[in-house]
Amino acid sequence: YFGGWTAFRASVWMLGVVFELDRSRQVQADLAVAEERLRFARDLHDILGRNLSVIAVKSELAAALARRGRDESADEMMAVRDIAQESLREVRDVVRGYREVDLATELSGARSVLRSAGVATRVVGEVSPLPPDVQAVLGWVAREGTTNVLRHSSASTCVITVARDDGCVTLTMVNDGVRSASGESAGSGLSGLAERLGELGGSLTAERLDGDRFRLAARVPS
Amino acid sequence: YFGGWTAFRASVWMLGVVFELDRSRQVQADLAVAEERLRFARDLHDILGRNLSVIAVKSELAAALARRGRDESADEMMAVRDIAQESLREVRDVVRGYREVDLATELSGARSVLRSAGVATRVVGEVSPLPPDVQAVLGWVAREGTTNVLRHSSASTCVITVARDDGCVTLTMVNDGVRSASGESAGSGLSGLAERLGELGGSLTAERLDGDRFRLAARVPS
Amino acid sequence: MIRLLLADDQALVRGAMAALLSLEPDLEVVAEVARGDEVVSAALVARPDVALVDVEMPGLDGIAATAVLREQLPSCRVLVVTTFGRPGYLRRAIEAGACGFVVKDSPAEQLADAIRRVHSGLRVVDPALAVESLAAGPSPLTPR
Ligand SMILES: Nc1ncnc2c1ncn2[C@@H]1O[C@H](COP(=O)(O)OP(=O)(O)OP(=O)(O)O)[C@@H](O)[C@H]1O
Ligand SMILES: Nc1ncnc2c1ncn2[C@@H]1O[C@H](COP(=O)(O)OP(=O)(O)OP(=O)(O)O)[C@@H](O)[C@H]1O
Ligand SMILES: [Mg+2]
Ligand SMILES: [Mg+2]
Ligand SMILES: [Mg+2]
Repeated sequence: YFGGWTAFRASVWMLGVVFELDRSRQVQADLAVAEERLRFARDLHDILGRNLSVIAVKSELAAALARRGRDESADEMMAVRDIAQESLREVRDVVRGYREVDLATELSGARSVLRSAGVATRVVGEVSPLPPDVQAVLGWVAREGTTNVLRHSSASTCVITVARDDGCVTLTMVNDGVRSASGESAGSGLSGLAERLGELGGSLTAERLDGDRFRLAARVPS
Repeated sequence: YFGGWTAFRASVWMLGVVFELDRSRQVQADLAVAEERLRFARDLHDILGRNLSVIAVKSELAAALARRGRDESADEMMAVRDIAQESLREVRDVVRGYREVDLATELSGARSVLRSAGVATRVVGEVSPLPPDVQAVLGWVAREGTTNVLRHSSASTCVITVARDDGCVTLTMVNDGVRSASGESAGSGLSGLAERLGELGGSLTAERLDGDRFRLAARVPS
Repeated sequence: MIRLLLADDQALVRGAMAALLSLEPDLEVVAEVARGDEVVSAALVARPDVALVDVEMPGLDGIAATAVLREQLPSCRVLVVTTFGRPGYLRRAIEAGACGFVVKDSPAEQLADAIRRVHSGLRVVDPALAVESLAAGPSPLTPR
């Protein structure tokens, strides 16, 4: 059995492990997001592939018609131009999407991370098109909220709600399994979020509810 | 200090943690792969964006030339076709790059394709764990070799052998049913393979054997 | 004259391909369909010599349609065309009785040549496509 020294060493080691586990959850969240984006990229490749096939076949046809002096060749070429422009728009949209936080992607990433950690998770409400800055800040709320659920609770359920009412969007996360106050000093995750929300005229509340539950709610004008 | 029971529980818990840590390393590796692919996808989109712009401009020009009855319109459209085909090739390369080449999978894919084409096919020897670059290059040999059997022979049998000897791995494919020289100029499949193998210090031989047989053999240090 | 059936749900590709192939003196497009489950009935009416069949189509995928077509009208040879090869496509196409497997964006000359070769009983396999489609098993990217 463990002697005192061994126990001490073991618990120091465990501390390190717990620290690594936290990091690993963050990595898991990042992976979920990256995979979501790859799915996106693959869909884009499918669409582009199809459009490029049309362009290849139609431009060959246009050339063949032109060589035969047929008038339809100009129409075929203009059709090719339209398809190229349409495809270009799609590429631009997606590339922009890489640089921006997309709330729907973040939410589905959050859900899949929590589920893979054994937390039954539902995402309720719909993300109607929101301005990029609002999506970005709520995306950060979803990430930090998810990390907190993993770090500070033994949650078995989590409900994430997105709702709109009189000029505001709210994102709420409620989980159970709150651990009794650990006494460790709180970090800066939530205060950072409150600051970001404040910049957009929004606000954050975080509170303990009855029945070992925790609620995080972000509100931002939109 | 820890009593026996506590120590036991602690070590069971640690086992779980160590298990999770392993998983977390896997997740980290997966994340690195996913991020690499995303970088790829982004590069691709830049290239495609440029190509699509050129296509849009050139097809508009071609249409204008065609309306004025100018012959160059056909050339412009053929240039558009070439750009579209080139872009599609790049999309295909990237999509293919998403898939890591695993030699065992490639070999079983080769066997099933050849069998469904009526070629009695055996894979002999075993693929002990090989470094990724060796697996990748031998995977290419298997694919090109299989494609060649389908395209250039009326094979009824094919034997694929993987063997290790003094610091080298060899992959050999022997098929029967070689057609009499078709006179069509040979392509670049085998020379491409030889080049890839050369980069790893390996080599390729391809030769006609007695009895309408063909042998392809790749050798690479490992 | 080689009589052709074109099956592709992308109307723009199908239309352009039909127009292009019709410019060849020895090729004639006798039927066009946009769904996999319409291939066989159209073929039984039009009696093509060669069918160009797209893989991804609504109703029935092109490879499954090929299998039925080969059974119902064995005189008709099948050339499978696609934009992307996916793991397993080549094996399934060959198993279904297809004689050829090429990309849709092949230059018209090459496509016409592939049709003639398939018509004369030769097998045509696009090497780049084969490389994409050879691997066994599902794509590593999440399937739909
Ligand atoms: N989902 C939650 N369930 C239970 N407790 C929570 C939850 N979210 C936050 N808390 C509590 O609120 C405190 C403050 O959270 P905050 O995100 O600001 O800091 P932190 O997570 O401790 O550290 P940091 O985010 O800086 O890494 C946490 O320490 C925790 O006690
Ligand atoms: N398995 C085989 N059976 C019979 N002949 C073969 C076989 N493999 C290759 N050959 C012959 O060797 C030649 C060179 O093959 P290679 O793969 O380099 O070019 P290719 O297949 O003709 O064109 P590409 O691979 O560029 O599409 C072929 O054209 C064929 O004549
Ligand atoms: Mg936090
Ligand atoms: Mg070859
Ligand atoms: Mg289709």
